[in-house]
Order: sequence, then C-alpha cells, then structure tokens
Amino acid sequence: MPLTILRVQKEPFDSAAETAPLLADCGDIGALVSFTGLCRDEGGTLAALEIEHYPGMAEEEIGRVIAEAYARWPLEAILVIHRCGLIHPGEPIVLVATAGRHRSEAFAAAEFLMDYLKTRAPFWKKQHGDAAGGWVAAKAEDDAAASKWG
Amino acid sequence: MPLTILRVQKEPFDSAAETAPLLADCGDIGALVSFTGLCRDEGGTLAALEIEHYPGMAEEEIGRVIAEAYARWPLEAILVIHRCGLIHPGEPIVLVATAGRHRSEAFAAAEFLMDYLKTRAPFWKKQHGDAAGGWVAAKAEDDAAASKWG
Amino acid sequence: MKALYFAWVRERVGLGEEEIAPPREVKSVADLVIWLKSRGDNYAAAFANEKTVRVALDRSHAKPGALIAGANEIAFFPPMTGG
Amino acid sequence: MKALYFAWVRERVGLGEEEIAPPREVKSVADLVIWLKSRGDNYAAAFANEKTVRVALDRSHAKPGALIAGANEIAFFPPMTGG
Repeated sequence: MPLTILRVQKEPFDSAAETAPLLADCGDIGALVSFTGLCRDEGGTLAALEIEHYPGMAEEEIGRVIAEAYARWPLEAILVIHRCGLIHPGEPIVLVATAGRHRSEAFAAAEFLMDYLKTRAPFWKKQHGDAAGGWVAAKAEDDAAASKWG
Repeated sequence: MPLTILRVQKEPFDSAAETAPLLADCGDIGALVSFTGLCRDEGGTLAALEIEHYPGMAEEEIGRVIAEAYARWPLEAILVIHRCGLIHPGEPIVLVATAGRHRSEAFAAAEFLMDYLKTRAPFWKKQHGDAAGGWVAAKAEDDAAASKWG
Repeated sequence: MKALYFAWVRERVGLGEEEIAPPREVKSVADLVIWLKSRGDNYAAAFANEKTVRVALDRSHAKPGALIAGANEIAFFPPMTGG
Repeated sequence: MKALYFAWVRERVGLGEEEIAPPREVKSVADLVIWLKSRGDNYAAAFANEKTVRVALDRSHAKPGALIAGANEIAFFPPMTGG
C-alpha cells in the first residue's frame, strides 16, 4: 500500500520535516523528489499573497490528481500540502513529494502533480502590495504544461 | 551571483538541512526542487554499497555539469552532494537541489543534473551482500536519459 | 440547490453562497448561467465573459453542457491559480 | 605520466596507479591502450573489451583518438555508475 499524505492548511510548513515520513519505510525507495513552491516578493512590491480555496473540493480534487499519478507511475509514496489564507514573501505555498524505486518516475510524477494542481485544484491567488494588486491571472503556460500529459 | 554548493563526502547527510541555505536569500525564489537518491535494500539481499570515486576529477566533473545547468537555465542556486565509501540501505547517496523563479526550469535542471551525474561523474558502485555482488553495470537507460538533453 | 462563488466571481456577484431555485427549463450549466445573468447587474458582471468562468458540479469540474439535475451544489470560479 | 585505474579496471590491472613511460610512437589514447595490453596478462584482461573502458586525460573525459602528448595524468575506468 503506497503512503499518501494530503493536507490543505493555513499554517506554514517545513518541507524538510514533512517529507521525512515518506522514507520511514524506505527499503525499496531509491528516489525522493520534492518540490516546494514559495511566495516571491516580486522585487519588493508584494506585501502578501491571499489564497482563497474551495473547501472540500480542494481536497477531493488533489486526491483525484494523486490517484491519477499512482495510476500512471509505480510509486511508494506521494505527499501534497497546499496552503490557504495569508502568505508572506519567502514562505512556502505548496509542497509536493514523490518517492519510488527510480528517479524517472519520481521526477515525472512530481512534475505531473504540480502541473495538474496548478490547473485543476480550486485555489485562487490575490496579491496585496504596492504595484501588485488583485487576482492573479491564470497563465497560458500552465495550461500548456498540464496538457502535455495527455 | 547564483549560489553553488558542491561536496563529495563519506558522511551521510540530511537532505532537509542541506537545502535550507538555498532559500536563505529567497526573495526571488519561487521554486525549489530537490532529488535524493537512496540506497535500496534490493529485497534484503544488499548489505552495503561501496562507492569508489576519482578524487579531484569527481569534483571537477560535477562542477562542469553545474556550470552547464546554469548556462541552460536561469537559476538562483544549485546544490550537489555525492557520497563515496560505504553506504548502507536506507542511507542517502546523492542530493541535487535547484532553486529559481519558476518550477519548469528548476525541475528541468534537477533532472538534467542527475542524468549527467549518472553518466559523467566518476563514481562506481560495488554491491556487498548475499545475492548481489560485484560492480554495478551501467544502464543503457541512463545513457538514453542523458542523451535526451542534446 | 446551493450555488457557490469564488475569487472575483464572488466579489462581482457580491456573495459567497446562496440557495437558488432555477425554473424547470434550466437544464444545463449553460442554461443556469443565462438564468443567473437575468437576475441582476451583479450576476451579469460576474458572467460577462462566460468562457473565463469555470464550473464545478458537486465538487467536480463540469462543462457548460453538463446537466444540473440531481446536483446539490454548483460552484462558479475563475481559472485556478494555485500551486 | 601518471596512470590511474578505477573499479574493475583497477582490480584487473592489480594496482590503482603507476608511473608509465610509453615510447615516443605511442601518440593517442588508443595507442596507449595497445601498448599497455602488451605489458602483461593483467593489462590484457583489463582492456579485453576496450570499448567498455573509459578514459580521462588530466581529469577530463577523452576519446580513444585523443592525443596524450602533454598530459600529466591518464585514468582508465568502467562506465560510471554514480548518482
């Protein structure tokens, strides 16, 4: 049985500490890939990022994306943590980690999870600050990244 | 100036603690990708892995691979730690981490670094244990993975 | 059924959720959007550019042609920008 | 010049490094391999399948056709299996 950890939370997290459980039973794990998405300060113009989400659907949709990743690649563990609420520059926003026997599948699954989370998980970013302001627009490149997985 | 950390060492390392410096000056960093390669127990048949390396050339070759990654992608930081000597199942062998503004370049560079380290850095694995034994043969799939970067 | 609005759709409509009772002839998501737009300027503004508004039926992404019969919850929101 | 041997090349040759002084007509890496093989069964065994032995000249990967003139250090080893 693969290990799945999935949380949506307001609190900051420690990427390092969060991925440790994935290696707790690590006899067969040869590769651990982790991705941390962080809040940039946008050249000092961003005071904070506010992330609105759809409670319930956010967890369900991330769960569907994780199930899809398990169906595509033989993995031992997947972790997804996504924050909501107010986030300051330098703080983590999202953590995705994948563990498996080989690096190719761990890398592919981590990138797939991020591409799908970006375009399918119901979260919306609003910028607070000087120059920056308002809702962040979805990027065409994110749609392109997600569509490459077919 | 991007931050580069490069070490070849006998001692185990803590992936989590090692990647922290990459985010120390994190105003412009939106993405951190880390890859940890671990020693599998091969179904309980592996007692230990012994990694021989070419001192001097190992560091130089990893340095050339890092320089190539900086030339290909706009990154803020790259870290590579590779162990040598005796390694036991469950212990980390290699850590590669990349930090930059966007996830696509951080993912690509981390995968590129691993593919190139596998085929270019002068390290050789020998297996100690019951069924396993002798020098690990290079894999055609590793050559194929490295050649895809052109 | 319960209607939910998020991000700038929520701000334009002016509320986060409400109970709605569309008439029987409103069958698809697209029908429901037309009906909502007829309810006031705030809805008309929220759905001014219909193609940029995404929909979820009972917490799963849905297309404009999807039928709403039987759904308990419908949500409207801009393209996602999480991750 | 200094010759280094690693992994199973080292085991077959029977030593990790040595000073070598090939004759003047040995110009390329390939020439040097032929000359080394003539020095004994241990070298012949190490280079039995020449294509699987990789070479570095002064700590940079080199091809069989590379010229050895001026190099201080040459290393022979199997395909790398690190990472």
